[in-house]
Amino acid sequence: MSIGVYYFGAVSLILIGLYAVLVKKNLLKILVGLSIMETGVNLLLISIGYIAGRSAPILSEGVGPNNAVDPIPQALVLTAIVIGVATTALALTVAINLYETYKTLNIEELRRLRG
Amino acid sequence: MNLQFASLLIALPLISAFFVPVIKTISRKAVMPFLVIITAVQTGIAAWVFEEVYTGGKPIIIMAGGFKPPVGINLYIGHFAALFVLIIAVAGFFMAVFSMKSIGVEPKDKYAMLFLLLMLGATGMISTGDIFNLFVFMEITAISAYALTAYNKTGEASEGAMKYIVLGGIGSSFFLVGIALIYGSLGTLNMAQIAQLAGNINPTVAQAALALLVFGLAVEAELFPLNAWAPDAYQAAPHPVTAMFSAFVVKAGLYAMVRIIYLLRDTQAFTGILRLVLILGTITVVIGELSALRQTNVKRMFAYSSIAQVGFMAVGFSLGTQAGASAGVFHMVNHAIVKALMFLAVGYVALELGGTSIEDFKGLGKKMPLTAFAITVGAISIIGIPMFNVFWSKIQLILAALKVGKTGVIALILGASLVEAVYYIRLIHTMWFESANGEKVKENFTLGVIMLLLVALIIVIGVFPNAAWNIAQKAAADLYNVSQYIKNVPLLPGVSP
Amino acid sequence: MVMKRALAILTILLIGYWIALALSHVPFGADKMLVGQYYLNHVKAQTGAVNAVTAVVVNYRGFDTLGEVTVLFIASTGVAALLWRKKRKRTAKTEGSVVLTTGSRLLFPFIVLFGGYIFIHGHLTPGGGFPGGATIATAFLMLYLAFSVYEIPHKGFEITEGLAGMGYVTVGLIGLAIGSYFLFDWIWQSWGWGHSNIGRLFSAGFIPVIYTIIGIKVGTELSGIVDSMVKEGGE
Amino acid sequence: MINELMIIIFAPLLAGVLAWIFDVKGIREGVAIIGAAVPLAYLIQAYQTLASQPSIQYSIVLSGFKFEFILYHLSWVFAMIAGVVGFAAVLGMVSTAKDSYEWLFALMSLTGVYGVFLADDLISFFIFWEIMTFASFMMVLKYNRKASLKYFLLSVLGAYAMLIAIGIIYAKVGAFDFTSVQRVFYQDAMRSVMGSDTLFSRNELLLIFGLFLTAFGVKAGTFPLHVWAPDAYSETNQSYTAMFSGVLSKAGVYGMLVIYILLGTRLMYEFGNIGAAPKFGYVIAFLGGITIIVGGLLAALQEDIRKLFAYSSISQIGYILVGIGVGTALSIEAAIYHAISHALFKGLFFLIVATIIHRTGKTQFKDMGGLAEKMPVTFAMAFVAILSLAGIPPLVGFASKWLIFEAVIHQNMPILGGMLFFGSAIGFVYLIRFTYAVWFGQRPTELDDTKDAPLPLAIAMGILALLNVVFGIAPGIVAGELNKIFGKEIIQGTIWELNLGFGRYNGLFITIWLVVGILIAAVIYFLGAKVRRVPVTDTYQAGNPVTMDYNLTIRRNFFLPLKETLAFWLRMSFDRLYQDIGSWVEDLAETLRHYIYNGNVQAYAWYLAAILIILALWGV
Repeated sequence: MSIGVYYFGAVSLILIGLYAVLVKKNLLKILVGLSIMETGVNLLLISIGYIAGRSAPILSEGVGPNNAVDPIPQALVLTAIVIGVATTALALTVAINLYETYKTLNIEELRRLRG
Repeated sequence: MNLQFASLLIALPLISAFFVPVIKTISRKAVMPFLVIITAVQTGIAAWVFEEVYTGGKPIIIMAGGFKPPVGINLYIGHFAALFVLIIAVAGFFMAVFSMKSIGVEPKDKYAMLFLLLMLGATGMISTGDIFNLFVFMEITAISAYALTAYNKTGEASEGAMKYIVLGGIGSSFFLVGIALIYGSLGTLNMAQIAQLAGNINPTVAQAALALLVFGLAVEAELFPLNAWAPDAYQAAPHPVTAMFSAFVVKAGLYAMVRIIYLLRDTQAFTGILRLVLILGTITVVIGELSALRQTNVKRMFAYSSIAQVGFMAVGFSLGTQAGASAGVFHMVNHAIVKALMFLAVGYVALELGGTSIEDFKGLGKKMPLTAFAITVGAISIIGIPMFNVFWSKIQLILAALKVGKTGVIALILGASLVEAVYYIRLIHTMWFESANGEKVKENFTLGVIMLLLVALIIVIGVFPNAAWNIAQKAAADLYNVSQYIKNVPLLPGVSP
Repeated sequence: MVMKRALAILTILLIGYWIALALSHVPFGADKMLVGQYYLNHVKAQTGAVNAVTAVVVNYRGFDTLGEVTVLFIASTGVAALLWRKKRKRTAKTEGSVVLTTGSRLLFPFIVLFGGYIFIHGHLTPGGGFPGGATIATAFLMLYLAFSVYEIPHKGFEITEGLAGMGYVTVGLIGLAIGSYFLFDWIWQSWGWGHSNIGRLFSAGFIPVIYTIIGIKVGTELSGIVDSMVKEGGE
Repeated sequence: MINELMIIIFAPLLAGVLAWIFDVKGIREGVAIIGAAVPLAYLIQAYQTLASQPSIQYSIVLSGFKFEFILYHLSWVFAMIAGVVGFAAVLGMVSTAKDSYEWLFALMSLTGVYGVFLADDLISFFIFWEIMTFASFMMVLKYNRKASLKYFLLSVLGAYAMLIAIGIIYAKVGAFDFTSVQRVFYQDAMRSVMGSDTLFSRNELLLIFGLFLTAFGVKAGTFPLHVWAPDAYSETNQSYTAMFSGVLSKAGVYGMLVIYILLGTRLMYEFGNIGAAPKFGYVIAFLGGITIIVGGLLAALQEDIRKLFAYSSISQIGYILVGIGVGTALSIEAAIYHAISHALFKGLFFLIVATIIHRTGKTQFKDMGGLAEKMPVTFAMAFVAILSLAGIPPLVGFASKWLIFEAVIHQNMPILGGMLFFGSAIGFVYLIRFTYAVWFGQRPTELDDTKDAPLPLAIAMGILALLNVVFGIAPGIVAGELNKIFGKEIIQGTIWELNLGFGRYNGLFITIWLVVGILIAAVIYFLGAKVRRVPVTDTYQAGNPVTMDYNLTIRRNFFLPLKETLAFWLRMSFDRLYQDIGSWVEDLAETLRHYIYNGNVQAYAWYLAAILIILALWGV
């Protein structure tokens, strides 16, 4: 089994993010973890679109259809990034509201709803 | 009429949502009526689409930008999507009317926008024919759901939303990894083409991809234990939003999950994942029902009940036969009607009496007879009494399970119905036969009409299930029959390996 | 706690191994294109864009982009809705230094101009509506950092945001009316404008139009989010 | 033209809905009586039709299912039970029903019962079964949540058991109608005799049998599924209980007969016979026997008049089950005969109880006494009912019990015979208490101005009492109808006489002797020495001072010694077992819920990770 360094990096980022979500007690750190996961996923997507030896899919100045990389993952990543930004913004907002109400961001204490 | 006009289903809520800021500057009071009008128009369009699809018998393929799939993204409004788009529109319309009365927290214009976009997201999830577009619509649904859950700005609302965000975030990240794997193996994102080429995927990749996709969608579809956010979010969200969650948001997630599983049926992982979904569905039912058993907050009780019903649907789909899928779809429809009614009624009670704890329901039969009647009918229906709609879907589920020899499912339904009977009858008794002080509330006419409409629908389907069952069967065939699905999508001939 | 960490590490290692195992069958750097190759082959003729990514984003996968715009719109709306208080004002204690304030004033128009450049040239160069809009939002963020009392014109921004969104959908609907497909590139395909201009600014059909709309929208949205988050509520 | 079967089935429901809508006192009662009378009239009319043709059939296709109904001799007999007792109960409810709610559901349950008796396919059978259950449940729910819940849970258990059985049958047979199902099982039986492969394996057959037995056992109140009955029967309108116990429990009995009709041949061939009785029937018969004893003993120990009759009702159903279980033509006829007589006398009993409660508001023995003077009409009715239940000729109770005895003894089944005999004895035990504690002895002063039964109740009781007497004196009327079911003269004799070949019973003869005896007694009474009123004192004391904690009078803890003797057995209560299981499940659910949904989002994230690990392990 061999995976490239980009794959390795991407998967590592995902896992590091997951680790933060699973272990950290501070809500903000968990959100950071989520962001790291998203970044990892984006990196993975973009690396999947890479084709060795080819350049960016801007078809001018000597770049033809046969020596450009796959444009789709790049478009996908663009979308995924924006979605990640949106999620993060909203999550931070909710965190602000939570902090204003309970004066804490420790997830062990944010447990009013249960059972 | 040009069938491409069905794309208005997506365009209308979107343009209307963008129009809300303009409306707001003209008149703040006009925002909520505007919402009602738009949802009504949306219902009209959905009804037209439904009619076209069911009389024409052919799905409507909407090609964005005029590019044929797999080059362009296509929407696939087949029998299933047409049915559910209609359900979404109708439920959205009812809840918009309810929102006019029940939403007191500012800023209402933002609420209206998010409301429309939640509808849009679910509509898109159900109708899209592209797997990454599915992800986008899923995120639209999820993010507007996050925002709406936290909309009341209380501590509980924020907490519920936070749980939803964290779990939803993990789910969507892994879902995207799944998409990456699929794309990496096939070079296409179109669902029909993926189904066509599914056999070519390396088994290891197929297993991981399918597992990750199902994992991501199961969070939205509320399968245990990925549903831990659900009770909290249901409880904390504004009442109309809770009703929408239960009526169509969760169903959209479930639909997407089932669609993807069926699309990848040529892969070796197919039977394994079906078994997994069956197990998860079973546990979902068990845990959901048991958790509802001694719940003192009625809204939360209904939330758990809703989760358990979703488990039934998952079980139906995971039987892997067309009969099972039909039963699942039928149960989806029936449950959407019943739960829309019940959450509407509960929300209305909370609005009038100030809370959703069981204490508030004492003597409801005297205080708000119509609402109590509506809840009673809904409860009886969910328990599975004949002549009410859910009975038929439970029967069909039993028959489907029998056909594949899974007698355990029958025991599951039996046990679940027993537990449902316990907690719903407790509630019914509390409502009608326990006295409490309090004035009789003058019930809102419009909401009364809506509740009676839904009650009538429950009973009509209960007495004449045939029409609804036929529709459900067609919808299920659309979902189950993948080769027909591939045939229906006009794939561009040149683009294939 | 140690147990939990150990367990977490074990978990992520296992999951990581599983994903890596699957990825090893999706070789890195190999040509896996199917639809992608079609895009590369036909992008110039079909859309007039040189930047294939842009063409994919706006033309071929228009629904995605529409959804993407929507997601950002939801975020800005959601943030505004959740941080809505009766009275909200800025609570920054100190004004920025003279260097900062003057520099900001000077730089502001150039940053906005650069953002505009990015989204208008989306079909030619890397970039497009989203980066352009983000750049514009940075300009406003800078103003927030520099001045303790600065606020964006909310109403105007909100309406601009809405109108821009409507504009996008309207462009799509015009496509439906003219070319009978939603998001149909009527400027390029029906009217045939700019066919001789490929590689220059006035080409690529409605891509620049949409990217302008998106740029404006993203700029106002992100600025709005910044505004909502910077201000603190008081009763 | 609306079919008469549909009118029979739906007239009560229509009346109930009308009564519910026009919630005006007077009108709703009138509508309800009409609703109960119309089916009865049609049934009586149908008797003529059935004399010339074997059956009246009707089928309707609704929502893809073909619903079939049939009226033939067996269903006619059961429908008549429902008609007569239902009508009487409705009359009784005119006096006791409090609001339109009760009218709606009481009449709805009558519709359900008619539907069950007339159904000719499994789906309509099931649907009407559920309507009946649901309506009766609503009647109980109004009075007592706990009792209704217990009733409903067991009913749901039964309903789903039936549903699953129906499902299994449908999956293989492909049809729901009784004729096809019966044919398939008959062919199966033939195949198994030939030794070739059967459609239903032995285990499946056993499963179907067990499921049906559970379903019908619940409704009939068979041990150990009887636990709902005492509470449900006692915690509702007592006039309605006349129907509930008299008619609805017969649906369970009818269900047992349906087992015979559908599966009988196959079961018989598969599991064999003992003598002339099928082995599988033994299960039913012995459950019936245990039910007799358990119901009877518990009835004796009750302090509440409603509970006493509720347990008594369970005990009597046991007789019917024994008759059915023995499985010979004679015993089944005897069982149906007892179903008729049980409906008549137990309906009467519950109407009497309804009258007592209506007039006094009391339900406990300790609050009663000496009512015979104040309520002579009711007492006369009670007299008939007591004699009938106790099985004293010439009332109908004797005729049917005698037939069951004969049928059982004829098959040489001493154990069952003993159980039956024990049941009769224990019947005397609890009836003594009812007779004496309620009607005789000292009357509490607060009951001094008790009035007699209101007119509707009196009429209702009169009808049932009359039939008790008539069918007792002329048992041949009933026997003649029962013979038609089997199409041959199983019980011979005249209208006045039952002749089994190895025993005979002549109602008229005994009546004449009884009348003569009473006349002689009267002559002696009036000509005899001066009658002296004796104050009632307790005879238990025997000169010892009475302590309050062991104060046994006929109105208070009368059978305490019996209770102490049985203490060991009473501890083993199925009711309590079920309750323990229930609360255990609820506690488990509580713990589980708090443990799983613990509110910590990190824990939830771990759940996700766990699922990922499972997916990974499955993949790797």
